[in-house]
Amino acid sequence: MNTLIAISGLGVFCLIAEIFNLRKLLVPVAVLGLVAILGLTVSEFHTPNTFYNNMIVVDKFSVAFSSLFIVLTIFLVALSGDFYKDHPSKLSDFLAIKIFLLAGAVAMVSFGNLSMFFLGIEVLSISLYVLAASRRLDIKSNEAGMKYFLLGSFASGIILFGICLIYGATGYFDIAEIKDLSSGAGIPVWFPIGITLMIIGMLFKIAAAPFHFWAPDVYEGSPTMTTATMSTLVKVVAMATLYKVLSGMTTSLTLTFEMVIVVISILSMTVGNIMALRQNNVKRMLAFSGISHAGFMLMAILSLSTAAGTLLYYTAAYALAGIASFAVIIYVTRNKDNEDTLNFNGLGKTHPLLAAVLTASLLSMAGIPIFAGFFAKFMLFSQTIQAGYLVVVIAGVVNSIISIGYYFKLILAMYTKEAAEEKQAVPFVYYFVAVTAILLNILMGLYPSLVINLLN
Amino acid sequence: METNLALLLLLSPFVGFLFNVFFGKKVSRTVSGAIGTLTVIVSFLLSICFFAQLNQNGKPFEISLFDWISVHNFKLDFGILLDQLSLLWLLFVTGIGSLIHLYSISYMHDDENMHKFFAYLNLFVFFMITLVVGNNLLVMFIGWEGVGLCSYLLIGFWYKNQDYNDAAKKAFIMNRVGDLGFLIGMFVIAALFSTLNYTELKTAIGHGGANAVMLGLAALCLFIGATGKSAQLPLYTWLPDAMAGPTPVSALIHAATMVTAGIFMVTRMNFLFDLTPEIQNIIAVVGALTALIAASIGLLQNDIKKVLAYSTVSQLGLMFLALGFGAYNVAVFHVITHAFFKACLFLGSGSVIHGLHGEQDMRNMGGLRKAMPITFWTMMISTLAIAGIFPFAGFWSKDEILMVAFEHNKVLYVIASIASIMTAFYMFRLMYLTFFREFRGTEEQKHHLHESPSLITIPLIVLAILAVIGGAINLPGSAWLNHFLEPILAAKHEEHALGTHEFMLMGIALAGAIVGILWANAKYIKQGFVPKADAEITGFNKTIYNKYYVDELYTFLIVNPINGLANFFRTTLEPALGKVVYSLGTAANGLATQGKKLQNGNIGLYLFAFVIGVCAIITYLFITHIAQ
Amino acid sequence: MNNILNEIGIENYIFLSVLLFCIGVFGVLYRRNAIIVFMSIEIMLNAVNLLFVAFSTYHQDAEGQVFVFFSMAVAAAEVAVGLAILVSVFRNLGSIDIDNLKNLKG
Amino acid sequence: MDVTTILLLLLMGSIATFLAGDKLASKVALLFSLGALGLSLYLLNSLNQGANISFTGSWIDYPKVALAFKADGLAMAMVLLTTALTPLIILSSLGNPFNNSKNFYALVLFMSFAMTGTFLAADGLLYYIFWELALIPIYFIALIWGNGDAEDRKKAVLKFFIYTLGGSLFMLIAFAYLYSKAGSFLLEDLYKLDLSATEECWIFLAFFLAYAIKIPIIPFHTWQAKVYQKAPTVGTMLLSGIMLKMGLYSVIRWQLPIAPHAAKEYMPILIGLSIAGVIYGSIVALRQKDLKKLLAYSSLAHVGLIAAGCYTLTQDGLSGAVAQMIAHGFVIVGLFFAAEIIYRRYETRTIADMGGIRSLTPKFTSMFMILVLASVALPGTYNFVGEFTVLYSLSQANIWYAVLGGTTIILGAYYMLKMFQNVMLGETNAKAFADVTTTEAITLVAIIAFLLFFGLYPKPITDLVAPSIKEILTIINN
Repeated sequence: MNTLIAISGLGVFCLIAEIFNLRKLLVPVAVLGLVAILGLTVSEFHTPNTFYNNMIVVDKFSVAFSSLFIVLTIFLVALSGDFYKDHPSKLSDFLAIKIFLLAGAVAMVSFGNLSMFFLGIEVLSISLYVLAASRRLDIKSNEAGMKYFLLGSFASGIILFGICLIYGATGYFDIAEIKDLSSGAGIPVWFPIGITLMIIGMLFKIAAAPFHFWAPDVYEGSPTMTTATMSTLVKVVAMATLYKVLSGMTTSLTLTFEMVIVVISILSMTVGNIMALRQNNVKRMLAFSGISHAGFMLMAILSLSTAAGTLLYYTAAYALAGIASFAVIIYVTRNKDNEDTLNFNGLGKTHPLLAAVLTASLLSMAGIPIFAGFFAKFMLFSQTIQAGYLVVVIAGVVNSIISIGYYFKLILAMYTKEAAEEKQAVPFVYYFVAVTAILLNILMGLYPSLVINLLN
Repeated sequence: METNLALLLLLSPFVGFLFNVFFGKKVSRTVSGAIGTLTVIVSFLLSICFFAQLNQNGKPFEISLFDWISVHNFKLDFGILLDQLSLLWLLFVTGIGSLIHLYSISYMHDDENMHKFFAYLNLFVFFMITLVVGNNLLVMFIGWEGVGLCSYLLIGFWYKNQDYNDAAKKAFIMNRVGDLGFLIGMFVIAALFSTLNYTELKTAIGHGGANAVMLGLAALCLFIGATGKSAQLPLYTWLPDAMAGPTPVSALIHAATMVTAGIFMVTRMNFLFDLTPEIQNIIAVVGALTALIAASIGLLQNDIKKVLAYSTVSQLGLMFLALGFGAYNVAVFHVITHAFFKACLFLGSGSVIHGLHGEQDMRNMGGLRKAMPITFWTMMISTLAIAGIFPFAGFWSKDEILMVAFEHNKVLYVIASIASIMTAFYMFRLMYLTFFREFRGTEEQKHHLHESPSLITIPLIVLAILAVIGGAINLPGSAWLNHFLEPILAAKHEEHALGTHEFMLMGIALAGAIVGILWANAKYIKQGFVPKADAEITGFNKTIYNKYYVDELYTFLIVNPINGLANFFRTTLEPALGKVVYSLGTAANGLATQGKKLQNGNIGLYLFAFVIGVCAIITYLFITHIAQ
Repeated sequence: MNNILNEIGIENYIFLSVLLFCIGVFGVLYRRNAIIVFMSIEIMLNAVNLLFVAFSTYHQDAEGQVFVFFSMAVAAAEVAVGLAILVSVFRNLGSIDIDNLKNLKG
Repeated sequence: MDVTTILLLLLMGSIATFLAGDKLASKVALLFSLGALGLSLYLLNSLNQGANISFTGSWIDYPKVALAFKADGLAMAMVLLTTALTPLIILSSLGNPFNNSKNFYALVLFMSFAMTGTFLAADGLLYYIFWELALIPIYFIALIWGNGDAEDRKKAVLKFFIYTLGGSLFMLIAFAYLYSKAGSFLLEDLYKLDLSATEECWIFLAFFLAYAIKIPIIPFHTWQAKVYQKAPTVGTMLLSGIMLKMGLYSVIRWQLPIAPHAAKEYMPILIGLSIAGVIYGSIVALRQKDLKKLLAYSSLAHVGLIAAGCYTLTQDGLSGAVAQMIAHGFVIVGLFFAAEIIYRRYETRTIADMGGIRSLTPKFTSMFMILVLASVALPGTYNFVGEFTVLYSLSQANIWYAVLGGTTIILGAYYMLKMFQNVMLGETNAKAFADVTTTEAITLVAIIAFLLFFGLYPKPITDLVAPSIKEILTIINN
């Protein structure tokens, strides 16, 4: 709870700072503030608690994920300083929006009541609409914003309908109560429909097939900074929320529903990986890879009761790798008009460190050992096998093989092609973010217990 | 003490090898040659010592040096066994070896790589000794492959000529075919008796009870090995080509010693072969046929060394004939006498070639009797010996073989006799064309005609003497050799009481030889016939002259198909297999291109897909819900 | 007090709002003018709001009605942002036909 | 003092090399690799004195993964193979200059670290991790420092990476499944597991896919020749000398004991495939125009024989296979180095462009000759010991296996001698050919000495591996 308040406070501060013209301080203060909030959050880890008669429920799950979100936001905020340096007047707005977005995110994982959930998801979405369309004069950005907005609000409508049906069926918005009733007899037929609709809404947010179409376009059109936010923070948030919704409101999934998940998971992996093969735009490629990762993460749903830790690990691994790679991508494409792979030619020679980081993060996404990505995948696999869905695992493996194809396309470009322009100085912050993120990732790879044990 | 001596006997040539490899280039050619020769002489002397000792106490000397290979059911040690058989072989291997080394000092003196030559020669002697003295089949196999290697190195000694290299390669590979047989044979034996040590094997097989079929298989495989090394059908074709090597090599390796390894091995394993009569029959038949075919090819060859090569093959055939009848001692007898006169013949031909500066075609020789008398007389003696004229060495040994053949199988006897008549013919043909009538070479060759230096002639003389008296070691009646070999041979070989039909057979053999000689005489002395140029040879002669086209046949049946297959694999199958893997990738890419069409940027479509998804899921849930 | 639902019955409300919702969905799918699409989405949301109220009466508690205020507020905010985006699209493209937004694809 | 020290040393070596900078890189790398060799020899000694040099520590408690390194005779033999070849390979590479060599040598050491780990790991997941780790460095070595047309190379290397990774991912599934059964990845726990017939068969196949691609057994070999050809010779040596042996070693250590019944059931097919590989490889090698490709196919043939030996599931088969692994490791490195020596002088790998070198370079010729003879398993070389034992075990299983497998000694002699003749013999080559330099000579002599010594006295190695093989066989047979 304090986290939520503190974050909102920080957001407000960012807005006020603009009035007092403290732009210079903005980014450092925001980062420090977030670090402080991170500390605050972590301190709550061992004291589960509820606020405002169950509007907010702070438990290990919410704290763990909130901390992850905050960490990611720290990285994103740190990068924004350089990213928006061309129009400093907007800096405070963007920072504020990002931080409010974080507030929404935290609300989404720590809700105890569907109204809180709805508010959280809307805060998140609306801030994202703004960020997506934030490059006002860029038609691509506009289009991205428009697409995201239309589909997003459509999805919100569906979610709302779902909530409504659940309320109708149970008469409660409080998920604890709902959970109790859900198992009981005589529950009206529209209760499962309501749940399903909510889930579909979340599936849209994590861009799982067939609700994924928006992702590539929006990722490509939005400013790279926003893309980074979407593909790391938002995806993780949506996934965590989906998990919380399901585990929070139902005692156990029906077999039929698990079949739906299986199909969607396999579909997303395959579509994502196959489509990514022929992309030349890096952001678009990562969008598709994100879709496939969504498919992987959906495996966690199949072993609902035990997968929390694994999910946390996977999301963390994925998001950190994503941050690291986006730090590089933002740097490389910051004064280009497109994000074509060509821009990465010869990066290995001009900026060996950046190239190395990007390579590492791609390897992590591909699931090569010692990078966290490997363990993430492996644990999902073994859990899914224990849950008895070998099919999904095999599909997953086949897909990881395919995924090598496009991840390595980028690596090949960096190391075998000749550089177009000679190297220029890199602002320290890029190195900082990229290296820290990837080091965290590798650390997780070497000591997976650090993260997994949090929720087991 | 004995152990050290034995080791010295074994390693002395190896030392020579090492010396010539590392310092041969530094010292003068004569020195390197001398060292090479001395090391072999040392082994020779040591063999004599051991021989003498054996004659005194009569018990073989066996030691195991160290454990070598061990597999689950037995251990193989690296051991030495000096018994009657191995010592006999040692004596003439090292003895003739020393002579030929001596010969080579002068023969190879003008070759820049003389030290290499001696290195290889020493290495060969070393491996040959290993082959002979090993106390189990696997050690023999080391020597077996080792001598093969040396023959490869020496045939291809003039490595700048790719034809020679091809000949060398051919020799090695054909030997390898045999070696595979040898290996399999060893495997079978090891599986049956879980040992490869001769003495243990002898007792083990003596107990009997082993599966006859497996025994037969083992014997057959070993014999295949022998056909490779000893140039029998169907693997004999490498030996004539092996004449590409320097003449001393042909004398030492491809006439006197290495090619007799097969006979050595069969004699070693006589206790095995005695139990497998079918295989013995095969051996006999193969031997006889080889003798006949090789002899018939020899009739028309014009290259002096080729003639000798084919005569070697046919003589080896006769030896195998004897082996086939279980007359191992007879075979050994012929091996020894053959070693004497064939070595002499080769060295003689070498001396001729030396005299004519590398000319090998008999059509360009003739009338050398005056120019090089020693060479002539020594060669003449050996020729008489090989033709089987009384009382030269060859007479006794060959006659024994024929007698044995006569006892066991009349058909083979006839074949063998025909072969030896042919032998007499082509050997005298060789003599006449080379030494009689007038010289047919170029003028400036005629000028330089001269007798070879003494280093060449001395070995000739020694060998000639041996070719005369060599028969003494196993004269009917005394038959020292038979008694000497008795401990080795499992089955007792019955004595020939010199009865009437023995004498009759001797007479027939002698008569046959003389027929052959007269025939040659009539053709090449009386008519003065000189073989035609290759182009003019026609009809069946042509077939014979081209060795019945056996090489061409092998090329057509085996070599070409393999190469064709190789080409097919390389150019077709490999890429195809590669494509299979790639095709998966291309398929995925194809899907992607289709997918891109679906992702057409139309919001309406996206929304539609969304709604479809929702409906699909809801309906599915409903259907299943109702189904429950 | 006699509850109006006892006369009409909750299911009719549900049917009505589902109907409205579907009309909204159809509008979103069918129309190409961005404004109209917005409106259709609003119809969807309001259909839900109606249902909320109905349910809250049915369950005899106010939470549902409170929630309606939430959703209205949210919808309002959403539309505000949406319109802002729409304006900038119109400024760049000169039209608000969503079929013209096809630059991002593949 | 346990085996982890070797791993640490190699890892530190890799880092140190990276930090040392391009000037010193090669020397530092050489130093560390020699250190590793010394260390492993010392450990071997203490193992022979009965000390326990294995190491087990906990790493991840969920899922239960332990840092377990089992150093029995077999593992130590392979570790020694790695640590002995690495310095030789580095030594051999001193002749050719690499740009930013610090990365290069760091990768080389890192790879040998990963491979050592693979040989030592006694915990499924740990093993798998090392297994995959070994793939990354070779990928970059081949990609960045490779030769030939870049596009072609990229294709070949990417195919190699995807192909091998694909294979091993199925092994990963197998491990995940085994874990779900055993609740641990520890080798002994997996050995204890008794699986149903169908389970075993699937597990076996999953492993087989991984290993068949790595070894490679036909028809999974298509990546091999091209990668060997394109990779820098150092990479080729690492691949053919050590990495292939990872697959074969894993067959002995993991595949057979975990799924013995399946192994017994499929034995004819497996041996058949392997022997088919022997013949196929030899025949394809006959007509190769590129020296490195020819050697690649020859090594395909040899590993085929080794694999056949492994799948006989007999004492002889396994120990012979191990002997042959080591022997082949050394000889193939030597041969590739010979090819490299020629390349350094003539800038070509096409056999047709060579010939007539012998008269120019007696030393090199003799060494090359000996290597050729070793690779055709002439008695007296260690290769013969291995080949003999393997063929013997095959003949015990079925005489025809031995006959067909034995064709390698004929075909092998054929293509190797043909190659030697076309490369070295014939009319003296017009181009000058400097005889071997000191470092080159040292490398070759070391290899040859090893092969000859153990060819005459293989007992030490045999005795080293025999106990562990017995142990494995007991597990297989009950």
